[in-house]
Amino acid sequence: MEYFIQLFMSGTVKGSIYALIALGYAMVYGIIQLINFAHGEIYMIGAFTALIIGATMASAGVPTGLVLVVALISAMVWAAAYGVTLEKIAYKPLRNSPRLSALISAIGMSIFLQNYVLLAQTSNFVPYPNWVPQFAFLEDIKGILNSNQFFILLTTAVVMVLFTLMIRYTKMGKAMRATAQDKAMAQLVGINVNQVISVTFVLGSVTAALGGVLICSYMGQINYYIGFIAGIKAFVAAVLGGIGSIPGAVLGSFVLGWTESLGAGYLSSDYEDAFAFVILIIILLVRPSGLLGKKEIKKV
Amino acid sequence: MHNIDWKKELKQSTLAALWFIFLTFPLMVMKVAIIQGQATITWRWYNVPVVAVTFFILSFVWRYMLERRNFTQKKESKDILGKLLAQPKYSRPAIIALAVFLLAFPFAFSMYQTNVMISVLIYIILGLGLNIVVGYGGLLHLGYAAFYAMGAYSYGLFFTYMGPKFIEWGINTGLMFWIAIPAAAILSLVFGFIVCLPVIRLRGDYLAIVTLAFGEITRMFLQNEGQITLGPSGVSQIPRPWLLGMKITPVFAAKYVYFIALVLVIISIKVVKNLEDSKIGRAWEAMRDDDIAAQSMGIDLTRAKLASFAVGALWAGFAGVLLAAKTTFINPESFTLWESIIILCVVVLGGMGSIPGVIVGSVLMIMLPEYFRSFAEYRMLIFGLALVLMMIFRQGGIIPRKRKQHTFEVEGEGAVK
Amino acid sequence: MKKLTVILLTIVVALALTLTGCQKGSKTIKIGVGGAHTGDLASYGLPTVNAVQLVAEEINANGGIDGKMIEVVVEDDQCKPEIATNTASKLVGEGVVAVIGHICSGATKAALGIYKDSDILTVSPSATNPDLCDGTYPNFFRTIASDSAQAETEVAFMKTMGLKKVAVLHDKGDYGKGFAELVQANAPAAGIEVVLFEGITPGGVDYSAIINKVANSGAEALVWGGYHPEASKLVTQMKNKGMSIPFLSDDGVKDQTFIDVAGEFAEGVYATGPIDTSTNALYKKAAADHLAKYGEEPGAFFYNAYAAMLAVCNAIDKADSTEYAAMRDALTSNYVDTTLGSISFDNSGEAIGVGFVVYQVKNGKYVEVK
Amino acid sequence: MKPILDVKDMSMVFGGLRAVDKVNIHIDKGEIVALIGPNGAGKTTFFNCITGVYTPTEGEILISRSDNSGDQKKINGLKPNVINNMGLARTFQNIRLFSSMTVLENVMIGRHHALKSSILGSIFRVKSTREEEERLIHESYGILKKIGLEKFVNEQAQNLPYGAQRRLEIARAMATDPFLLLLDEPAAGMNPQETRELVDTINFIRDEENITILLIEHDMSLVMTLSERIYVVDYGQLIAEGAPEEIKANPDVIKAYLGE
Repeated sequence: MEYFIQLFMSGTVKGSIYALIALGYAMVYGIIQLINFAHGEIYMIGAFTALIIGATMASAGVPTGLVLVVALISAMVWAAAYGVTLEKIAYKPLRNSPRLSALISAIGMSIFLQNYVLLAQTSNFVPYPNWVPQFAFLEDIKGILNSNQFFILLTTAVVMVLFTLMIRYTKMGKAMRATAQDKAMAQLVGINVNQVISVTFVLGSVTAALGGVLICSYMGQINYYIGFIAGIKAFVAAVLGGIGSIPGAVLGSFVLGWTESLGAGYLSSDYEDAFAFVILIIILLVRPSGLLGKKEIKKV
Repeated sequence: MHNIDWKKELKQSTLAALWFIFLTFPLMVMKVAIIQGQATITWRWYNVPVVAVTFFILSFVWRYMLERRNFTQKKESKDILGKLLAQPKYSRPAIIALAVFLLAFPFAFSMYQTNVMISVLIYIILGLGLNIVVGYGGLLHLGYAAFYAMGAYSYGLFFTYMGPKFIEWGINTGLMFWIAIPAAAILSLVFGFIVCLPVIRLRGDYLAIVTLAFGEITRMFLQNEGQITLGPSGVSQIPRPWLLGMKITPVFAAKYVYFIALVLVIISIKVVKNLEDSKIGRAWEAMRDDDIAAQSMGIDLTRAKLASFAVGALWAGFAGVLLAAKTTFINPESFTLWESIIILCVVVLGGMGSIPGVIVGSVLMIMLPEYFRSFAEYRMLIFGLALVLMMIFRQGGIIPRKRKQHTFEVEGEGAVK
Repeated sequence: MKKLTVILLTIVVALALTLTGCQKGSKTIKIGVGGAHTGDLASYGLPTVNAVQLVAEEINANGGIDGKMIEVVVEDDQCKPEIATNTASKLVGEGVVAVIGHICSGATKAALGIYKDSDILTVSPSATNPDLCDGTYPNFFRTIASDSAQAETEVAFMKTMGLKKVAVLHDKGDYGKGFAELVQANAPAAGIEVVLFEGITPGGVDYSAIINKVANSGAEALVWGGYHPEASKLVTQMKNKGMSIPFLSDDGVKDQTFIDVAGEFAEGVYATGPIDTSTNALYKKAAADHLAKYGEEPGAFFYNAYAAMLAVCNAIDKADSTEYAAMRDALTSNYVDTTLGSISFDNSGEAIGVGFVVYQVKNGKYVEVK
Repeated sequence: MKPILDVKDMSMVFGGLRAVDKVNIHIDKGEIVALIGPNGAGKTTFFNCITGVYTPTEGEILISRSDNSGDQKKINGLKPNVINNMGLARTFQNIRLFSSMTVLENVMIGRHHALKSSILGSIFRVKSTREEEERLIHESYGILKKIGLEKFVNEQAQNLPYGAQRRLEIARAMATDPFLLLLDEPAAGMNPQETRELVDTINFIRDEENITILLIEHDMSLVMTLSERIYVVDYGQLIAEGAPEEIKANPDVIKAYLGE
């Protein structure tokens, strides 16, 4: 039983990690129906920025707590800036083009950003400082849940709640929902669609950066390539939940996390990713629009 | 395009330059290094003016290009070369020159050049195959490398398990290549059919992710089931194709495989062209244009999709066997998601649905990285950027699709063109 | 269009003439270097280039081999098998008599398909896969011990530690899984039970599930087959979970970068690595030359590559020929002083005089365990 | 005598919305029947149910190619292509031509079902396939000629004038050899001249080609001159049925059109 709880918790943590990245995918897809392949790179750039700013401050003797806060904020600021610039350059000129063109553009950006960081920084793995405070009350159960994992869970929960509130109650949230449903209509009723899209990219990038910093702190290392695999997994999670749906992305992430952890724990980690993909295929066969995705009605 | 407001343009470019200085500051100006386990930062202030000037200029170019794109989009592009080549007076010598060039290639150039050319030919076959799925069928396929692997492993494993028997029976193992070519094609076709069967009702991006999943599962199987597939260490010593029982040296093998690949490419082009002009080709075209209308006109979408998946997979089977024969070694690392993406890029970059496009796409994707090794570090950076720019400024690809259209001449008998 | 045709034909003819004209009668001895020189594995391949060039410069400065200068031809394979065949054919086309490389076992196998049939001597500084020396490639030699020697060293060491049950994880790659399987195969003979044997996916965001599984398996130690990035993730997560069983690994982890990245969590980690020859005079000279020329410490496999190049040049010198058979003969029948000590090669291609020992991280440095 | 199309108590529910509510309609061989009603009354949804784009939630749809009672077939939930092969063809309210194809090719797509050649035959382009293709082109040209579109034969479909595009949809539908043709607002966007030509075309199709016609239309003068019977729907329900004169005088219909 304790083993099950351990696996379940590790699945939950993994799910939270995926959720932080998957949110951005789901939001962007919801608004402009684009698989933002470069989203994983935004996550990586956010984490790198935090490392650089944090290392600068730490070597100047700034206290750790302050380093964490400033590093996190700068990660989010720059990730958001990259997200918005990415949209302006690579996606906006393609808004009325076939979907495949935008997807290839996204793949191109993903390759570009990876190599940009590789050239501007380094191809080696770089140690990542653990900025997360260590909680004393978790000391006894750290085999099940340690401070980093706890912090990731907490952050994901807070982000989820904030997002739900934002989408449901703020003016921007309503504008986002309207744009997701019908872009032309939203424009007609006076919604600034360009602005909504920018905000979507900002929010997606900010959560990705947050995820990047926390996950790198947890794993203790970073390199230019970390975004690719994490991005693919988060993308799978978003599709699993019903791409475009924010609660769906969260649910999909947890389903993915649990499947991988329990599959690795009870069966074999050789096929850890395969379990994730098999679950994906089964769910899509039963529900072709994902767990919480809306069934589309063909318009004739 | 007239009346450039210089003041406004200058302001915009300045703003762009400032924005990019801010954007690239942490990554371009600061550099993290680990010395004695301690992260330290080196400052590279000299990058600031570089970034500023670069983006100040690029901003101009960008806006000019975007405007030009919007301006010229409506007009038909002046395809002078295409028009010239359409006339038999010019097309015949061009075709003869090309044929001479292709036939003379392995004799005129070194083994290395020939091997690179074989890679190009393999990618042309892959591109033509994926083009059936993506270009004609309009189905986004992100797991094509799985079928490529299927082809390569059919030959590789056939050799692993049956090779000793062949030696025992005194039969040249090189003959296995000629058995593997049709066998792998059929296996890939069947595999494509089976994979496609359950997922056919998924649409768009859902289909993409499921094909991606199938591709990855296939690779994991190859990696993990070492007892069957020889695992990550791969299959080595795969025999070169048989030719009248001769002992084949690498130099000769390169020429030989080149010609096999060339023949396969020519057959592929011919077959794909025939398919395009046929009943099933028109059904694909209709399905891509408007699936509901196509279905209402009596086209069975399930069958059309199945056909495009299965026929597409078949070419991957051929390509796989060629790869195995060329490298004599295969392992799962050659069939990753990246491989699928590269093949997709060949198709989209060259021009979706366009056969000459796929050819040019393969040549560029394989030859440029191979010959531009001196730019090795910037190669992938430029490649990524090129994909983005191509999509924005030349959406149809390098050679956009130009389908042969059925027309009807009323004069006389009504000759079919 | 007519112009275009003419241009095309001219190019063909011109290329044909230049390419057939320049092959014969070269006065130099060409030695090829193949390996990963770009991409994410470049850090494993570039030191070999430096080593070969240093040796070549020194020999050329002393008048070459029997008056013939050495010319180094460098080609990149990015560690990818399909590119490695192109690389190999380019080197063969250039007329090299021997190749130092390649770096990765997979790429090496693909390239050997061409070298073997072209009778070109190949000496790898780093390809450790046991299959390479099983007799299928008589032209293949290496200056690094094979993974089987490494696994034997590891298992023997585990026996002296008194371990009874171990968990073995690997990265599903050629190198990592190969090593892990050899450990698994050797363990029973040493009275050690492998209670868990599984692969993990490199690049994952969380390994806590598999660590729980290791903890639950009752293993007294964790053996890792693979490279250092995953190793440092594993030790970090283990220690954060309060697990303190020993962590043993291979020479993919015996790298200063591992200690840099894993930091305090690296303390106590065991890893096998080539015998330390840093007191050897040639070793010191090579290190000093590298520092003088490139301004930094040499990277991975530098000394192995240096030794490989010395061995090849010595073989050419002894054989007085660049014929394959004579060179091979000279290589297997003579001892040569190298950065790795005095070495020779047996008939299967393994170097005699190289081997593995176990190191442990102590105070941020790998120290040999005596 | 059995009707060739018999719709019994058919309903289509989207979420909570009953777009079509227990509708009963029957059509006899050789009729021209119109289905009218205000915007959003559920007419196109009705078409979509019959042609298989949607699967109706309740009710039955029966068709029979001849008026023998023996070969009535239920077509609920069949795929559009199957229904099309059984002899029902349609046009679309918002023209759905294959815009990148020529006019001729659009009609060739309609003949898809009549082609026998296999994939292998196509790949190797055997003689029978080539002959079939040749025949196909001639047949398709023949259909265009009947509808009076032969002068556009080699044009790109999207470059045609609006009225011609609508007629091309009809030609394409006719190419599938239907016994019942469903026209969704065939006169929408046409000028009076084009509309007059359309009336002739529809009558020609019925009289010369023996194809029964069910049409949705807003142009009342067209409906009144063409159709023999009219069904009126409002809010998904059938509110009236009868000859044009009866419908004109029906108070429910007037109320539905003019509002309360």
